[in-house]
Amino acid sequence: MFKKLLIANRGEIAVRIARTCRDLGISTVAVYEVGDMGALHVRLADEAFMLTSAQGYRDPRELLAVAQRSGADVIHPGYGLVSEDVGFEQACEAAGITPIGPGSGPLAQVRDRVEAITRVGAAGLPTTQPSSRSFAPEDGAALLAEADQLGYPLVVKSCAGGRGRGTAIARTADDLLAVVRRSSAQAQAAYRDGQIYLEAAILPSRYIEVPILGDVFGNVIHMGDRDGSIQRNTRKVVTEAPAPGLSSSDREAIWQSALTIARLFALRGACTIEFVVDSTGRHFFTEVKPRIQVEHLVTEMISRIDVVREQIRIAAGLPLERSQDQVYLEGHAIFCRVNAEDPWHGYLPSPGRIGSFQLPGGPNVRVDTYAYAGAEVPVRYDSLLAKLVVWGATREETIQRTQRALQEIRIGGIQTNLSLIRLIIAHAEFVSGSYTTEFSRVRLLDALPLPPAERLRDLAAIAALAFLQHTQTVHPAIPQAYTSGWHRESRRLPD
Amino acid sequence: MFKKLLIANRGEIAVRIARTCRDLGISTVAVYEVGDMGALHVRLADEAFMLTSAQGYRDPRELLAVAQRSGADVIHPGYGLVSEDVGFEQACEAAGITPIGPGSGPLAQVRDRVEAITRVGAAGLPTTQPSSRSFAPEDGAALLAEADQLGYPLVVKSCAGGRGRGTAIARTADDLLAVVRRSSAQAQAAYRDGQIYLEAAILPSRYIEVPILGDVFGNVIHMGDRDGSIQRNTRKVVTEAPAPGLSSSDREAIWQSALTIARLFALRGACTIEFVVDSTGRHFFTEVKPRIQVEHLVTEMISRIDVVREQIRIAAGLPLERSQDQVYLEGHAIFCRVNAEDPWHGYLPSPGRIGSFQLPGGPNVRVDTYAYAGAEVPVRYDSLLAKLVVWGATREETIQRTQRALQEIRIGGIQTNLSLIRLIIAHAEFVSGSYTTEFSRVRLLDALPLPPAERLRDLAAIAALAFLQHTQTVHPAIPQAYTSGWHRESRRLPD
Amino acid sequence: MSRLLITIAGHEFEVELIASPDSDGFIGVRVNGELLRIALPLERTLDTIEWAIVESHPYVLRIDHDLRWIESAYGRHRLQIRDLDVAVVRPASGDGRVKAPIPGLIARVLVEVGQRVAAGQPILILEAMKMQNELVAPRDGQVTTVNIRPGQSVLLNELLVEIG
Amino acid sequence: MSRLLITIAGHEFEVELIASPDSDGFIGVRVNGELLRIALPLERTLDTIEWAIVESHPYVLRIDHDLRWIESAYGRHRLQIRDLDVAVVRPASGDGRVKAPIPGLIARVLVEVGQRVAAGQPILILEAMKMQNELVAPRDGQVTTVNIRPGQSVLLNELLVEIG
Repeated sequence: MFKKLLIANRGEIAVRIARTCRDLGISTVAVYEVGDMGALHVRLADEAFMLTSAQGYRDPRELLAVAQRSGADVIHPGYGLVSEDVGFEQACEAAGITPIGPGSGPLAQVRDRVEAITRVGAAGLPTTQPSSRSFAPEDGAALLAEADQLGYPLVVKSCAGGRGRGTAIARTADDLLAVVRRSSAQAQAAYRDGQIYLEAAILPSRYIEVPILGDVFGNVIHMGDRDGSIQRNTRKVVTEAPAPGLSSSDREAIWQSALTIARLFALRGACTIEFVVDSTGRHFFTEVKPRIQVEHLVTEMISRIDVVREQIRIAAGLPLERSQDQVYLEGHAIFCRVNAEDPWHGYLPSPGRIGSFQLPGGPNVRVDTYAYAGAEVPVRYDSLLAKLVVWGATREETIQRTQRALQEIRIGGIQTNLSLIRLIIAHAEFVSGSYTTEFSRVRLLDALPLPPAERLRDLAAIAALAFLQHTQTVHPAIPQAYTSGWHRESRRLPD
Repeated sequence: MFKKLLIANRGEIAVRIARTCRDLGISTVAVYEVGDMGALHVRLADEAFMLTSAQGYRDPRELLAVAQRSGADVIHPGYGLVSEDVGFEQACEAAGITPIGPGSGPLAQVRDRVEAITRVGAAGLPTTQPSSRSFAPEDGAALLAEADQLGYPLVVKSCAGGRGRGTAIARTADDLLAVVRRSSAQAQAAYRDGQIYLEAAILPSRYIEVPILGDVFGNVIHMGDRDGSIQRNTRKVVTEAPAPGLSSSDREAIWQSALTIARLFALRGACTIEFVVDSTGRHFFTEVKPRIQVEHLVTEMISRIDVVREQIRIAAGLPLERSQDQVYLEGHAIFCRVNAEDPWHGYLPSPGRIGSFQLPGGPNVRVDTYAYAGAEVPVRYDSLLAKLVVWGATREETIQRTQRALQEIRIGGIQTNLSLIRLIIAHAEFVSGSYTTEFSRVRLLDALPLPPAERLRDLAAIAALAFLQHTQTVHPAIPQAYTSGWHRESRRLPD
Repeated sequence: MSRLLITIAGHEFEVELIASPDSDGFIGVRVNGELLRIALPLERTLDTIEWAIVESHPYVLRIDHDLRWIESAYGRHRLQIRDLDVAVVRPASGDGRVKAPIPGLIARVLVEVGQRVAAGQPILILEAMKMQNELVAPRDGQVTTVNIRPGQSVLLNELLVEIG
Repeated sequence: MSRLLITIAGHEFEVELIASPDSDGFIGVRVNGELLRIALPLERTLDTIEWAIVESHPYVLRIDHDLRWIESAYGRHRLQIRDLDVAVVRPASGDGRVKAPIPGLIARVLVEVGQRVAAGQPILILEAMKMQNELVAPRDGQVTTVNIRPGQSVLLNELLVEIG
């Protein structure tokens, strides 16, 4: 087993990796850009080095240099940043430091998404239909020609991809170039790569993911499936496992396809094979995510497998601990991605200092976060603030508990998408499990249900009192008990 | 099923009950003394009523009146307060409101601890040896005479008991009356009842608890066992399940005794049958806790049973959902009771405003608490602040993860026993699983291990800098990135 | 005593403060003629008010620091507050000045000085937190000033564009 | 520049501040002659300092508001700080006055005026948070004042007993 692991990431996933390393007794090295100096992922590591080059977390050379300087024998890149950087993975391998990932060979193969679809199709498996190549946003004429061949609607996808940014639908030729320009710009902002490709859209459809684990001995297992159809602002905000509404034969078929694809690319570690499923239940391969994903939490809850632990064990050359029949999938889990953003104002990111921070508790509720009351949400990085996941014996129980947990979370000082998530989980299409990727078109914020008249009256009264208190007209006297904790002391005389 | 449940408690357990009610779709009524006005248990309820009588949470009449006024059809008393008040349970029953508990008949029988032991002994089961009756602290001569008959060492126990307060060991006749006086005073403070009784002590021994569920049809199941031997300041601070170091035959025997005793008293709902186990593995019944306990969390983790949910279902007259073979006990769990107290200063309670509040996360870690950053720990109530529980596939994995979780928790503004708990979990006797109730004599705070020389040097340097900063001699400049989140902006020009 | 007209989610309520706090910390108000007792924590700023109790109903709250909305278990509702005693309506927010809502980098500028714009029309793209964010015109009008150029980084509340 | 003598867990370190913060926020200090770079958050009070980084070692901290101890992953260690420049030892805490460390109810008073007591001897029982808490004599001496009687409730820091 490894002695020292360098965490080449920040925020929630860096914290998550540090936790599993401590559970395994592996010491950790954190890296930080100057703005992350006191961040939780730094505090939870055994050593920490500041990154000083201009590229910071994205600089493969400095990350490798820190690994060598600190004597780390393994690097976990998390997701995003350098996690899909083939050159980085190669450089690690060359330096004799194990990179946690699918291997630089498989990584290169699945990173080229058009090529990956072609190869899966050649192996006789159903795939979505991609454009013949990738494009820059300037390739207007060529794009339009290719789009005509594929037919509308089309999905415009970022080549650098991952984390949902840069994916958008063009429903007609009139939309296409504008959608491409916006996707490309989003991808440029997120990944520093503006190349895009096209895919014939299947509408309505569900976006189904099959997480797998593969070891160096060629053993591959899947950990069930997830539904990632619910997106807002091009990002998956709610994911559940198992995917609702798949027949058991369709489910079995998608699992088998995923295992075949994993073997085809000789994937190692934790990867996700992603499919589009049409309204008849047929599945079409679309891409491989060659790393841990934000949504893996939902898989951890139904399988009780610690995916980070498995990644580390596999990278250490150990065989999988479980055969496929030893993967026990139990109950249902719902995952919510809590972002520091304002859905009421065009999803504008909301950095700043967190004021109140109250998390849900009780049985079968888990929150992973780098945040706490008083923490700064920095402006430089992704808006992912916390990952909430809830488990239940049945889907119905899980929905009820998720609603409860969402009522309990309170994050102040910044804006979050919690109120949006509450609307999603309470929405009839979500509750029935009948949603598709077209759910992103439901305008949740426009038609809010009104509370009962008495409650609206109460809220009006509260607002009035808050206003008066704020404008100094009135000060609610705080009962003495509030401040001294020692009210009506005469009660306490010995009986 | 019930429509509306009154929570006749406060703090963590009231929050815990509210959570399960929301999961089940049962609406809740909270009660609060004026000092708890904004407390979390009030906020999480659907309705809330202030208690105005002098006895507050301990006033059966006002609690029942609120239940009737709000239309509640069931009352959950939690633990402590009115949870073992036979009169309250009878009054609820008379008023047609279901009290969650073992039933007023069984409650009366197990509340008289000396009588309960006698009855269990008469049924042919092994018991500890109690004094023939209970005593007031003034009964000096009678006490000494009875003690001589039982033989030293002796355990002095509160008749009102529960929650560990008022239990203490008298090792010689010289100690006895002082120990009795102190126990009685503690019991008086905690339960308003200073009566005590004696029990022949078995030393060294382990304190083993078997949590059971019983329904109105006479079905009884157990949920494994727990070890509650580790106490500080007369309270169980660390509990684990399953109990380490029980042979499988001894474990099976203790489970069977627990089931027999539960049937003997016709116990309903969630109760715990408690035993003293000697160094040869023989068990002796000592008492029944006729309610949910703080430590039930550890049982929930290894069984995935929501005990509060089962309590409610049983009270509603539903049969148990599981037979004994359907209770799957998996892995290991360790529970830590985090108190607002200062173990370095005689366990002095530490009320006040919580400053920083950072909880552990990641897989298999759960914290139940009423607290959050900015919350008040009131001076009027028990010092229980948070319940931490950690699960792992093996005991070793669980210990490692518990240590990790304990490093992650940070609670500022008040004193807590976290540093004491860290010392317990890291102690060789705990790690080996060989501890007994005599562990309470280990003076953990006296002989602290020193950190490596370099780390001590670093801490000295930090202390120096903190002192200088505090005395205004020096202000560490906060790099611009800290405040603006927008450092070295030239980096961000398009590549 | 103070009288306010509260418009919440399009519904109007006249709220009158009628009593100072009693010994339990409850304040009496009259809402559309109906008497209610309310408890509220004393907080320095509106957005730190976490809860309230109205009669026997507890509320978990988030209140906008500018009182434009209130959020509870029932969702988020728009607010408008008018002080009936001073007979002044609080000014509608938003003139023609577009300021940076977060620090960031100007990715693109979509308008020029002199150009006519409609309310809601995108006028520039601000890159921050790895996202491209469209800022839109707060009202119809003519662009009078453009203070920034692409590639420039801007601070919070920096004036970017003015619409006359 | 400042020089301090730090005694931590019985070990002495001479710490000298040698440089103001660099652009990354690290401060240079010399500890027993050895140069170290330290980063510390700027906090108003000592007990809100949550972390520090010394060279490449991060620390999660709790520091007593009176700097009597520092707690980290390595446990809790006693501190003593002496400013070598002003040559004044910080006074050892604790005179003969016994104040209420928390608000509570006096359950019993175990001493009388004029009585001789030894350091560590229980002098009264304070009931708070459902617990009986023994308060002990801070030093040897004679009881000069007893300000309280059983059954009386006391506020935080109220003077209870004086030992002369």
